[in-house]
Amino acid sequence: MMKYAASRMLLALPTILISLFMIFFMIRLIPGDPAQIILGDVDDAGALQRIRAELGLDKPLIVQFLLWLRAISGGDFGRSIALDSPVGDLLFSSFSVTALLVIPAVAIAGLLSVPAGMFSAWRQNTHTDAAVVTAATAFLSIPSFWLGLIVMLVFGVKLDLLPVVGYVSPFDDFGEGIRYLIMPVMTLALVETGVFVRLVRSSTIEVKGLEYITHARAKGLPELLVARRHAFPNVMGPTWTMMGLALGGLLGGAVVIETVFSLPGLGRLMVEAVFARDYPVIQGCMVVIVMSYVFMNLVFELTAPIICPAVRYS
Amino acid sequence: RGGDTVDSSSNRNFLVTLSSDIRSTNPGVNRDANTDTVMMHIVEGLVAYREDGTPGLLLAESMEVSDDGLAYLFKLRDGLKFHNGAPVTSAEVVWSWRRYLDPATGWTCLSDFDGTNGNRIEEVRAVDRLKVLFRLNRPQPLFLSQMAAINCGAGAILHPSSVDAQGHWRTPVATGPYRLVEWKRGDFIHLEAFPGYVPRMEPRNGNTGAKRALEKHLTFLVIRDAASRLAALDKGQVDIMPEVPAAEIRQIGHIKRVRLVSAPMLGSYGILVQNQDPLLADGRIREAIALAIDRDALANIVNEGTAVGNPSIVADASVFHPPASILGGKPDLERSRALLREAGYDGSPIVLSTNRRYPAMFNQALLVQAMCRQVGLNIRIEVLEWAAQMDRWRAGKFQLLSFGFSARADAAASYSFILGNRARSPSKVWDNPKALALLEQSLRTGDEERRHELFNQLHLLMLKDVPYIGLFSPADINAVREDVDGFESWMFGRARYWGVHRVREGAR
Amino acid sequence: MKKTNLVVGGSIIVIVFAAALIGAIGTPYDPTQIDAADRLAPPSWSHWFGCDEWGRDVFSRTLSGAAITVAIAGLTTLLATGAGTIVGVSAGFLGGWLDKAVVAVMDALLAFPALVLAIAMTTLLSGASLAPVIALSVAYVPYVVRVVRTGVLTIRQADYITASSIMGNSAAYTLARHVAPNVVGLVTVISTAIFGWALLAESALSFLGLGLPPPAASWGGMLSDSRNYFADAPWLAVVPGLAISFSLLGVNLLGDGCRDLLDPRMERA
Amino acid sequence: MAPGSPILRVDRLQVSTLAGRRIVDDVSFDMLSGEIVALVGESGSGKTTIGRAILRLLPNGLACTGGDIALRGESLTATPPRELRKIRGGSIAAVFQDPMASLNPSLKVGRQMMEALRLHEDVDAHEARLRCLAMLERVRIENPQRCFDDYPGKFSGGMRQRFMLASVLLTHPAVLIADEPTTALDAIVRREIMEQAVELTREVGTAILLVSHDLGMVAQYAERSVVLKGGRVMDQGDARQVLLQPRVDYTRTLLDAFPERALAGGGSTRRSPLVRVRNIDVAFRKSRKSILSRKEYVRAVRDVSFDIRSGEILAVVGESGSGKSTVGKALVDLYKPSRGEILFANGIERSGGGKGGARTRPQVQMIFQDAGGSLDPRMTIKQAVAEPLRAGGIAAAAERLRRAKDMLAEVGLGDDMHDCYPHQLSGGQRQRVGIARAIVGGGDLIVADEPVSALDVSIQRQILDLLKQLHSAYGLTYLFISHDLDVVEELADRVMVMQRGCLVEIGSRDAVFDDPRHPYTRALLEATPRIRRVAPSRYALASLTNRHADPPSGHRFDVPAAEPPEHAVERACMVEVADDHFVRCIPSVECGGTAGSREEADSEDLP
Ligand SMILES: Nc1ncnc2c1ncn2[C@@H]1O[C@H](COP(=O)(O)OP(=O)(O)OP(=O)(O)O)[C@@H](O)[C@H]1O
Ligand SMILES: Nc1ncnc2c1ncn2[C@@H]1O[C@H](COP(=O)(O)OP(=O)(O)OP(=O)(O)O)[C@@H](O)[C@H]1O
Ligand SMILES: [Mg+2]
Ligand SMILES: [Mg+2]
Repeated sequence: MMKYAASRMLLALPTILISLFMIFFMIRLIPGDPAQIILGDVDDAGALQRIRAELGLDKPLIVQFLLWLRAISGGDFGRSIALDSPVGDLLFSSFSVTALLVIPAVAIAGLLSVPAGMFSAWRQNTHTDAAVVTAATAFLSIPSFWLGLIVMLVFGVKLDLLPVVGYVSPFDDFGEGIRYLIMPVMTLALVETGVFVRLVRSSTIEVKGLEYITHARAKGLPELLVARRHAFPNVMGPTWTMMGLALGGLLGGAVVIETVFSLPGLGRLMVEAVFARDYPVIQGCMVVIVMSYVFMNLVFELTAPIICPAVRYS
Repeated sequence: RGGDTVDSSSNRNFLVTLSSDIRSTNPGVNRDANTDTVMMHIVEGLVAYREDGTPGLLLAESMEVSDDGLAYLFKLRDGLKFHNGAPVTSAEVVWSWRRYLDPATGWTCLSDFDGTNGNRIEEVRAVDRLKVLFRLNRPQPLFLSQMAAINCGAGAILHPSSVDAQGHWRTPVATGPYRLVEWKRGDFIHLEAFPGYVPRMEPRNGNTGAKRALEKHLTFLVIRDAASRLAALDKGQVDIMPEVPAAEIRQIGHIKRVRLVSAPMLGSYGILVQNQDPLLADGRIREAIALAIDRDALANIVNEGTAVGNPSIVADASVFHPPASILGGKPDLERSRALLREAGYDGSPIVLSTNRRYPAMFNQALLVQAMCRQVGLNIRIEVLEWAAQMDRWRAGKFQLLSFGFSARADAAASYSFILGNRARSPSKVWDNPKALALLEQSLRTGDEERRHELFNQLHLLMLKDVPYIGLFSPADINAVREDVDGFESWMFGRARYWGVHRVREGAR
Repeated sequence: MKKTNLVVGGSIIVIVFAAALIGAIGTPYDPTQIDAADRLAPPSWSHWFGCDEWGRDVFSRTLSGAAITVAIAGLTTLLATGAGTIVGVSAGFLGGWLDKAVVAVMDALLAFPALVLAIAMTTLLSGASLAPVIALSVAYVPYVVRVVRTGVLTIRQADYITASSIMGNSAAYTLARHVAPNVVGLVTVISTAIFGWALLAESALSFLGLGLPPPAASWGGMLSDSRNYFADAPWLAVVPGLAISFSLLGVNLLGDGCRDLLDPRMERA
Repeated sequence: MAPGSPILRVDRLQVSTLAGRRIVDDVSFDMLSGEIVALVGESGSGKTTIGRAILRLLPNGLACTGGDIALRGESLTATPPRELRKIRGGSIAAVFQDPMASLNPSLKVGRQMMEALRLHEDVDAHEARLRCLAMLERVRIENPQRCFDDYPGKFSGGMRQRFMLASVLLTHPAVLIADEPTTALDAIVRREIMEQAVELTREVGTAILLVSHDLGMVAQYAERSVVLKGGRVMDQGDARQVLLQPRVDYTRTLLDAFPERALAGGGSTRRSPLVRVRNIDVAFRKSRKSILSRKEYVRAVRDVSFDIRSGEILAVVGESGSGKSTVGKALVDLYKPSRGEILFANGIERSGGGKGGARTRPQVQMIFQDAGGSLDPRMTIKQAVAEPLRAGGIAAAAERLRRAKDMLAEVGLGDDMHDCYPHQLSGGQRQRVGIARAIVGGGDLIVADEPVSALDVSIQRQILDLLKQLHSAYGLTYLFISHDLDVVEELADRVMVMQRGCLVEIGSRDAVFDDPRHPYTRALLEATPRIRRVAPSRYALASLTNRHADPPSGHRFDVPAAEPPEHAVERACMVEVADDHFVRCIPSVECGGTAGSREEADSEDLP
């Protein structure tokens, strides 16, 4: 088990290195000079040189890359250019925000969609089924930023039920923090539900055609038990890994929602860093994004056999 | 709803919005506009801008200038304290200024004081416990103005404990009416009134005068997203929302119990014209563009009626703004078309580069395009990302560039944005020897009358050469909840929250 | 069930494409024509969907927006699926170090959320008019490659490939004659998916201010501009929002339809 | 309950599709407690459907439209669902065909076994467990404890079917519906399972409804059998009577469709070898658990030597996984032998040990078990058959198509079909296309890997006839791989028997079938009851003639080890026990060793 995990990590290593390499050089190809942005509308070659030197941007690229690799392998992500603070701290705070947004959202989506999906699959080709599928399709057809906008204006402004301003960390003030998270989490959850329900449904349809389900019935099990005990784990197999992927992707890719609800999350941090050409922050974000993606997949892959023992042998 | 917000909020911090997080707490070193706004509450310099943009004394009680204009002797007010309780003496002044003048510090405005642009501080010396002497390499009429410059951190006087042993920045230990309590990245900056603060006698005036922290707790909420900023204001979660983008004025109109406080600002928005470009090398085409634009209409739309057109690079608010008689800049489509015909313009596209980060720059570009279309000028808009546009600007690689200059106290500073030796810095679009000479003179003399004269000449010259098509000078617009008293907006646009406070229901 | 998906989705897509066509050919008003007089004019007979903050006709902008969005999504789909299929098929069929290399690079790309990658790419190509297309294509190629490659790997196991090699056919011939035709099904399905993603992502990019350079109308762009005028002019947000959702719905239904239609064949392969 | 009164009565049962098509039409039969009733009939005759109907578990799309099913006199068609659930798994249990699919991969074996028990009798977990373990013992599962607490995933089909049997019999059901319970299993395992099933049901007194198309098995085990055709009962009564002295034509045709030995003796005539296979090994890399673990190999074929004589049909039989297909694939150059060599008459040599493959490929073609899978779904059958000609060097496409059409005509596919796609054809027709494709190029040797095992009896017959006809017409040479002894017995000139990757016995068909020596061969033959015609419409169950077989002097029979250590030295060698009849033995006294005895084997192979 642990050995397996270790070897999988080893396998992931090149992936991570390649992606970091790509991103490192890509962002440096982007036109725009962080030093000049710091200077603003002042045109002063001397000052520019000084700042670039300070930022270590005057060294040859490959040297910069190797220095950076050595640094991060030692856990040091450097200092932000634009925000003049340790990138590590920035990453930690913003990642925690994103995590608080994404993990509950995916969890909720999962809790909603597994029963819904299995139910509609069990009722295949009935009106219930059609209704569920249509609803799901509709959900994943609504762009999250629009949904977010509407939700915000209805519940936040018009009905004045929930706060719309940015963010209060639940760690500082739990109750308040939750209230701030409700809308973004719900928006994200709805969209993801759309995706999951369809997945769960299709894999349920596959499973329920199999012989062991018929056999479970032949044993005289009531439908509910057949669904819960015999279908559920096998349906969860594919769903679980899918959720892992979704989670891994969203942890880095929730930019839009974060923008709509102005959450200081990882995506926002990175997009703004890109605009500000804040190389260390961009790189840091990329490390976190890639890591969380790889790690999430690994975690879900390793836990899959617990959820669905079948995958252990397949 | 207003009522209960006040009740619920009567005991909370005084909350104001900030459109983006501050860069650092290191005044004049790692900064942007928002950083300046916050820091102006924490730090103070020897001098500071008054309401009219001229420098006045702040920490200094008095100042003597030698007849040759080379020596400035400041006398500090007695009994001033740093936020750590230490008394303010000449020693800290000398320390602070030597720090600024040390290239290692990376002070934004170093080049104005180290001779790069001709002006240099020869030495900073403590004369006695309260007296400090500055000696200059030559008479510098703008010396005080530059000391007070907000983007330079207003020459903040800091206690040495602001930096650590290696000289790295720790935290501002300064003399302002507020002191820094907590800065939560990307979230908020929390200040509290500094009990040991000693206000000046005379009434509040610009960044100087009596600065009283009426609200004990002042919190800058970082809300990057415009929509949520407004929502916050709407729901009374913040008391003041400064720097309202023109686009949001309309919405604020809908919000109850909120009023707009605005004033014309220094700074100028316009189009930079690259006359090195083969097509635009032809003065007639440049002028044709200028003539095609109806500045007042444009200013009106872009600013939702809060600003008027201004063909000069010098803001209306500035004392040096050209008189109406020579201001010019009226649209004349006929003449514009005629010029184009003369120049034999064949409708080949002219690229106008702009960005989305600053809506005003973006919108003015859209309108310029639309207006030029009427005279048959084919303008293509190219939207760059701000960082990319800055590159283009510095390299002078553009045909037309939609641009806005931040507030500068002195007209000379405004002109030096565009006027200069192109060989040395390609960002300069105006390299006319005559103009350069005029600018140089304006920097040499301190005589108001003479300077007015020089700037008017410069303006006329600019209208002729059209290196820059001034469009308008923006207004500083602030949304203030009605239960807030004492807020005033001004030409520098950097909101000031001292002397501001919430009136409790009872008091109404 | 199957048929309805195909029909409904298909007709929606047809409508959208028709709109795009009209938008490309000619709209009632010039979608970029600024008119101070009509600023934020509510829907009326002269302006069906009203006007935006510049007095531009929203109906016309929606149409030309359709043209742009469809064009970008379409080009992206072509580019991504084209490149992805070539890479995926050759990697999956030839195997060996080539396959390893491809997989490594694709995994690396896959580790970034598509949108993040697209953002980085668009800024990289800042200003270029095709920036979104290229950016999105780069972002989606890995997905195509992954699907096609696994498809090819399963096809390779099939007896008819064995048979082909027993006949003494060259690898190239087998690839062209037996493998390629049988991934077509897969490619169609994934390409509908990508069209949908691209459509959404394009709007998202514009929403973040990274879309096509204005004044060109784009749904995402219209949506993000509309936010300041929600109270005054809700239609500015509603119209493009509905447009996006509507087209996405179409794409998704169509995708389901295709999948249902092609599934048996895919299972056999 | 009065003896003789049926425990289950199916009375004029009718099942139809929603469209109204009758799947089961007026089927009636009784089952007495403890007896085995067989439903026989070709595929599609409605056997499974009847079984499902009794459980009231018809697939949606089918409905019971008439008749009645009564358990101990009480009608099941009327009972409400919850009552029905009590009966299912309680009084009526079921075992389905595919053991791989009928156990839930995500639930522990024990859990699944206890499920029914605890549902129908109130026993606590502990007792249930004990009873399960006891039952597992009964079906001869060594180490029941471990199996009980393990997931089904890694058990073989035989094991799983044992689990199924054990778990359904736990509740002492009155009726057990066994739908093709052993079809997916190897002969020997099949035998064991059936024996156990019968034995157990005798004790428990359960009646078995045995659904099967294996008439031999039915004849051996069933008391009574019901012959179905298109959902109608053709004949029913005492199993042996019905099957061995058939009264109705349909049964006769069914029986005649069965393969049987051509009385004209097999290929005893010596012909020159077309291919010589010499001590080949084929090894496969095991998929590694993790990149940290070292590479491991399975030797799928171990030190196998034999000849294929031109014009003969050499059959390969053996249990599943014994390496039959691997040998075949090695011959068509899909797998490279890791050791040994394959020599072709025309001098081409393929040898292991990395010496690379053939430069010019001899005409070896292949016929696959899954004809559908072996045809490109996007090619018309005409194109498919034309394809080998292209590689065969016929440039003109028109010419190729013409030849293809001729060939298709020859295998009995008319012009109207030539432009069909594979999925439009029936299984039999697809196999015809496969055959056409294999021989159109004019191959010398054709490797046929289970060409008929996927087909229904009557179709099987047609294909076999076709193969025979083409064999004589074109003088082809077949390597005929099959685990179906009936088919082999009919077709083969010579037979080679494989076990665990080794060749254990090879000889002429008659020798191997009538005088098998190697224990494994004998077990195999004993395990497969075969129906033989003794006189027109008179049949008998074939059984092994001479009871004992002694190893050749100075040797003992060698049974290959299951998991031989890599590169183990093979001490065993093929010893000629009769004319042209070799068996795998180990010299008990150290004789000349492998080399010597192989020499003698070789010497008389050479012309
Ligand atoms: N769900 C269904 N819908 C419609 N027709 C069906 C369905 N299931 C089976 N049939 C038809 O019922 C007939 C009998 O099927 P059944 O499986 O009972 O035959 P069988 O004797 O079990 O065949 P085999 O020996 O291949 O198992 C077949 O013609 C089949 O086409
Ligand atoms: N491509 C392969 N990779 C790895 N192992 C293989 C491969 N092909 C066959 N084997 C192994 O070689 C052994 C023999 O397989 P083979 O298919 O030749 O047996 P078989 O006699 O054809 O069985 P069946 O009667 O089920 O077809 C089996 O243990 C199988 O697991
Ligand atoms: Mg059946
Ligand atoms: Mg095989």
